[in-house]
Amino acid sequence: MFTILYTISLVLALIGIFGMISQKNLIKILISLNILETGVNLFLVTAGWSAEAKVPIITGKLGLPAAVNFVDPLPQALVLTSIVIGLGITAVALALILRYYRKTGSLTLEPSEFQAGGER
Amino acid sequence: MISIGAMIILAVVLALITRVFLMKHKLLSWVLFSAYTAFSVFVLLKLYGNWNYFETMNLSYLVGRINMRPGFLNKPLGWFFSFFVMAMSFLNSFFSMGFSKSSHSRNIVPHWLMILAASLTVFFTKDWLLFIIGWETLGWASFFIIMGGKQKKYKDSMSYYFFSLVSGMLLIAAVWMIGIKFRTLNIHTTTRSMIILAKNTPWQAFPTLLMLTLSFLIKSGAYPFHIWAPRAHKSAPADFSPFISGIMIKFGIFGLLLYVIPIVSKGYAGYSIFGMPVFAWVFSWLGIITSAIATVLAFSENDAKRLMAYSSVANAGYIITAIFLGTALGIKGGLLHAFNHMIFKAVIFMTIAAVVYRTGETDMNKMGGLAYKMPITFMTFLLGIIAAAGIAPMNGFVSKWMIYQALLGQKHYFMTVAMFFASTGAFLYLYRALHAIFLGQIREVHEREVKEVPFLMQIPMWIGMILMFGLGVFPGYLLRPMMPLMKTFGSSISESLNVVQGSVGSLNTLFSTVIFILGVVIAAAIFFLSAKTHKTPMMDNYTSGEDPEEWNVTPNKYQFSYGFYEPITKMFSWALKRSVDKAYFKASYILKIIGREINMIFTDHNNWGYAALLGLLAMIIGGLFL
Amino acid sequence: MSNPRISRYIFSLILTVLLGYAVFAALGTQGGTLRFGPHSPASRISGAMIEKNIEGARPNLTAKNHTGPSNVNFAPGSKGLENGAANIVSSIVADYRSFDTFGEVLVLFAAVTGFMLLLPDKKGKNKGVTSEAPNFVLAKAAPIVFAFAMITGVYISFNGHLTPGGGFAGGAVIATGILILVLSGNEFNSQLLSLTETIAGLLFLAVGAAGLVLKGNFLQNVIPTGVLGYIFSSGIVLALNLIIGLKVGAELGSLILAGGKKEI
Amino acid sequence: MNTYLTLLIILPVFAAFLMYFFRKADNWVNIAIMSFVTLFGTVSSLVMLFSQGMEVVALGGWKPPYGIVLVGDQLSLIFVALIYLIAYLIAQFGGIERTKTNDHKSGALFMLLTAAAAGMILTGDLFNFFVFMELAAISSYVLIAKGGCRSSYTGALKYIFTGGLASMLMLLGIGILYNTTGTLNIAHLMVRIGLVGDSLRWLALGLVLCGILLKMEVFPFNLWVPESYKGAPAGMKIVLGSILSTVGGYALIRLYPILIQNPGLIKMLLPLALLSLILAELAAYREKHINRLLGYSSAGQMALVMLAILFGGRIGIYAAIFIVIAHAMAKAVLFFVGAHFKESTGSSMWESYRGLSKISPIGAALFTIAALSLTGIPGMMGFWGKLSMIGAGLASAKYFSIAIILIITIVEGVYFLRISGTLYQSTESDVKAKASYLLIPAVILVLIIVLVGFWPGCISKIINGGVSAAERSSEYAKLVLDYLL
Repeated sequence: MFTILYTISLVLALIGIFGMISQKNLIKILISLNILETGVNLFLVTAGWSAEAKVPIITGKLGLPAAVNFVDPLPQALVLTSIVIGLGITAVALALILRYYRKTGSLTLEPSEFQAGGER
Repeated sequence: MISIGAMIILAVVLALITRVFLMKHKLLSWVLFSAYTAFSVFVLLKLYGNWNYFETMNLSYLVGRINMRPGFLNKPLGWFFSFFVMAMSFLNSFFSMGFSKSSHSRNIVPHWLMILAASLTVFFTKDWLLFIIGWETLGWASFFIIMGGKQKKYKDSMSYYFFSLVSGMLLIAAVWMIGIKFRTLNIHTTTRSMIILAKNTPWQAFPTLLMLTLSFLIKSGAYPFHIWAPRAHKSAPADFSPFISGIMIKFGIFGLLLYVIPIVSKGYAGYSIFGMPVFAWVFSWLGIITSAIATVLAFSENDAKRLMAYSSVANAGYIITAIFLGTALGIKGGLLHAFNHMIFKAVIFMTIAAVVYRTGETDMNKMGGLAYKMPITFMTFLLGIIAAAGIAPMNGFVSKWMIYQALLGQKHYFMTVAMFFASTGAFLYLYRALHAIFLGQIREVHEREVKEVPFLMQIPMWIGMILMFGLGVFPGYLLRPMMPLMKTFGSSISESLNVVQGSVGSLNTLFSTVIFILGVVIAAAIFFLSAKTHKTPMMDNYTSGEDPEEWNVTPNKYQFSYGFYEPITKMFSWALKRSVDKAYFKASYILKIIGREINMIFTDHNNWGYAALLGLLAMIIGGLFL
Repeated sequence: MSNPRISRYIFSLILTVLLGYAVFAALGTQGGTLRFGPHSPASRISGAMIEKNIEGARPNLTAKNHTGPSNVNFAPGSKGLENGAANIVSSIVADYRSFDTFGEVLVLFAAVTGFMLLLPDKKGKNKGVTSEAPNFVLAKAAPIVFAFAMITGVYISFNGHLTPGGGFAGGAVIATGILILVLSGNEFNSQLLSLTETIAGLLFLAVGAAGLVLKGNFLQNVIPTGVLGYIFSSGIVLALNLIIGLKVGAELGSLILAGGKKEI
Repeated sequence: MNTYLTLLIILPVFAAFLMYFFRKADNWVNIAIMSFVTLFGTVSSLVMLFSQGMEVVALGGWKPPYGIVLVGDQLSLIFVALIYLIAYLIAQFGGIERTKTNDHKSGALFMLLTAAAAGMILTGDLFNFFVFMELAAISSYVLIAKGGCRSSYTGALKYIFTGGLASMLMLLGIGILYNTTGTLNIAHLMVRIGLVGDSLRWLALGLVLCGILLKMEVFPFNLWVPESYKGAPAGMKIVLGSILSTVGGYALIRLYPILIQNPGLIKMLLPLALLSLILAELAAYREKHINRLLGYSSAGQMALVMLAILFGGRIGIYAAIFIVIAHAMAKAVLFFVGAHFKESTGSSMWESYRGLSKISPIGAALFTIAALSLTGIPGMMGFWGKLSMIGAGLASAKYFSIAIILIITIVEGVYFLRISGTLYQSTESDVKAKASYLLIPAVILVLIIVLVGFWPGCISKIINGGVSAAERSSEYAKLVLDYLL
């Protein structure tokens, strides 16, 4: 089960990486970045997961839980942070892409005509 | 007691003052410069004989684990070099005072003072760290003087700076090899350790010695690195060229004598050839090759300053050969020649500067006949080239004679022959320079405008003439004070005023001078008794009946010495064709192409992902599987 | 291969596969499972966090496994815990690693500020993104939904330390309400949102500074932790969750408003 | 002291929030706030640096392995003081564009950037480092794009995608490290890193290094460098060159005790750093645009830092710290003076700066001194860094690398002095010096550079303290983890 979960998350991340380097369209690159991010987040959450363990909330039904009885809550907290960071990056990137599109009328990064040090 | 550190700091402070406050007052800054150099000469004269005087600066440098207090030590070798630096700068300052015209760069004095501070540091330092500091300061300070704010001179000054950087980097690497091996950076103690190391395990000493030698040879303009010399001399302000040629080229010689020669001559136990370590033998030959190639290059040179620069390179070659022989006589000859060359080459460049001052030209094909207009300059130049060619009564003769003696004493016949060739060549091209500039027909423009330089500028020329002749007749006046210096190289002969000891025989300079003067008297008698000369118009001679108009030659363009050594140039064209210059240009061109290709990596905006992923893969896969 | 696009794909594929191979090879397998399979939190620092016994726990720094002493009764109803939040993730987010959350809030703040800075600075109205005017029912119903969304969001923030949820989830729900409002053509005061955002940020700092002033460490708990399982139980966690909810709601709302501006 | 260490991060954040209330006020209010905060940071970090050894702050009152700690030892305080000094100069002397609208927002972002840089340096927690890295990254994306020309957007987009890729890989690495060691605290990690198997450690550290090398502008991760440097507004160029790369260098020095346990990784990083050095400096050799040239030069210098760290040993770390400091100062000077030249001539191509020494003699002199310092010429600060570095390389018998470094130094010297030479050529022009206030910060920095150049003893003691803090990992770990007991 763990192998499957890890594999899935890593494959998701690899798909994201493949998209990021194979695509030229800026929006597609951004989407690929988000896929990569999801994969990495999944990987982190998987790191604390255990089939037998419970949700890390102390409720009345649990009685006296030992630490082993919970899934690891720390990666979940990390993923919460990382999701917000991903949101921030996506927002800024979208605004940037919009700006770039307004300026050049293009959605791919191409060098302008006077390039290679010749441009002012 | 005036300390060496205080003198260095004084020079730096004066440099700052002249750079910041006295930019508009050129004469005042030259007077300050002159006063400083005079003061330094005075201090140095007081220091003479006070060997092993040392001082430590109240600063501590911590480089890695090596904690050091920089300090200065008065040794004969450093004393002599710094004395000559200061004395020549002092002489030069009079010249520059007269020379400073309105177009003259204002940057010279502060940077020159920096150079003086750096050279004092280099000559007196106790440890390698200060040596490096001084060494690299020389580079950029001279860069700014040579460029002098002129756009067209910038490439030449850059080539000088490039070689200076190469030399500095080699020096740093070598010094660290020494520092790591011996856990100290003291020059004098590491010399002793290095001698022992070279005796026992020569291969361990080899890389360090090689790097140091190359570093110093670059500064001396030895063969594969000689290309900066003509360019720097050509571009430098005319009154700075004497300093470059006289002094700056000698810094490398100083470095060799300070560290390399004692080790190589005293105990280098590598393979030996003809009774010499291969290391020294190779570099002796390099000296010969340098002088031969510089001589050949000088034949086809039309620019007076470039020609003299090649001459300086050739002389550096003699000195390198002589000191790498490692015998006491060789080192003595090399040192004497170094000092003599300082004098006569500085004087020659001053005369060229005087010509530049009046005519604004350095192209020899556009000059001629200036002897009538500038007699003092002509006299000085004549004596200078006699000295440079190594002819009897002048000082160059004695030192060259000693070098030949040293070569023959070691039975290096091939080297002697090769050196004779270079020396003869020197006579040829120097004579041509004399003729092209001062003899022959004077150009109309010059006829009208040119006159002798002002007296202020003549002072150093007169002194130079006296020195050249005086030291030629009585070399003992220089050799006697040099006795403590020679003692450090293992020679304890007491010198007399006019008799020089060689390996094969001895030379009485007074006697040879008398013979020479007799010869001159006889020649003059023949000259005055024979048929009178008569003046011919310019187009009447040399053309052998051909119509000069056919070749597009007009009186203004025509010059006797044009294409003078065409046959010799043709003879050596195979050597000139494979010139090192071209290799350097090619390398710089290739560097530019590579730079552009690399720029393309950065300007293609779609490969960042590939690059990042490849980098990651390189790290991970390399780490995993290697 | 002549088509640059296809060769780009193939090259990318090769690189990705290589990377995947390297990653999987490095992870390695042990009898069918990846080498670092299920770990109990006990061997990690989170074990001590679950036991809420940080001050007493002393990790054996070199041993591979360590277990903190579990001598504290942390069933619901226990008092005097160092951190009284029932939701351990919440207590980590808002207490043990609250400085991370601080940074995270700042990241969001920076992103929103940057977003507003980068968007073309035209004076558009917050009139929704559709060109058609919204119909009557949508326009009038949206504020009601907005009110419910607000209530839900605040509730989620409020109960972050007891049930799944917390400031970020609550803030997102609040922002959804704002999105609905904007989509239905209603106006919303963006200045108010900016003000809320700033004030929430300052409040966060104030809570942290209170810890700094009163207890000597930034973001240290200054509020009594109460009884596990009760609403006012977890000290700083509740306060921070509320502030984060407010801030995230305002920030995402500003993002929506700014992005939804009709651009001329 | 505890309070001051926290305030180094908190105060800029407070200023960032505060700026909202002054959005309608005159610009000088914002500038006053920013300069006050950054000046306070400079002074207090310097005071802390000179007064005591090590300070650990447990945020939230949680003990080190569990909560997040701020570690103020000699090493981190040097770097905090450095970045605060440069941030102060940027804030005070108009590095941030003053004319544009939305100024309070870019001011706030700049403050966040400063806080993030200080946080990255001070934090003792790997994930917290990541969070602050992202904060710095997002602020810098926006501030780069604020330059408003095509290359600003191109540069920012390349940066954002490379940065996004690298940071996600770094997060993956942090996940793996947490998974195997069960901790995120760097000090604790140093103790427990041995628990990770060899190949997994390589993978995890390689992934973590991605993010750090991106900040350090090392080759495969630095393709965004030229465009970003070219397009960014004046102040942001200095932030990129002097603050962000400095922080990257710091992170590598801090992680050195962990890295040194992987000979394979070091073996792979050395060629990478060499390649980065060669490519960056050769690209700069050809470059005509001054800002892109300085960007390439930054990449080259940071590659030098990386090499010095990889050479290892006490002297290697010493050299790395020295080069980072010298580079940050000299690069800030170059960018300030470059902005002054740009304002005066209206052009960014260095060939059009011919004869500027007549118009702005101080500017030309400052440029030359900073350039010589970067090359490593004696009398300037950079010399001691380069000298120590060559010593470190020869001591660890990396002769090939040393040869490359020496050759590349020559290239560097040539292209820098080429620009200086251009400045000192005489020419006729009717250009007038504008925006001369930009020279004030440059003068301050150059005075430090020259002072240290002639008397390195004045800071070598502090740097040696930093070296000890960086090198003795066990002591660091012990101090951090036992601090509150």
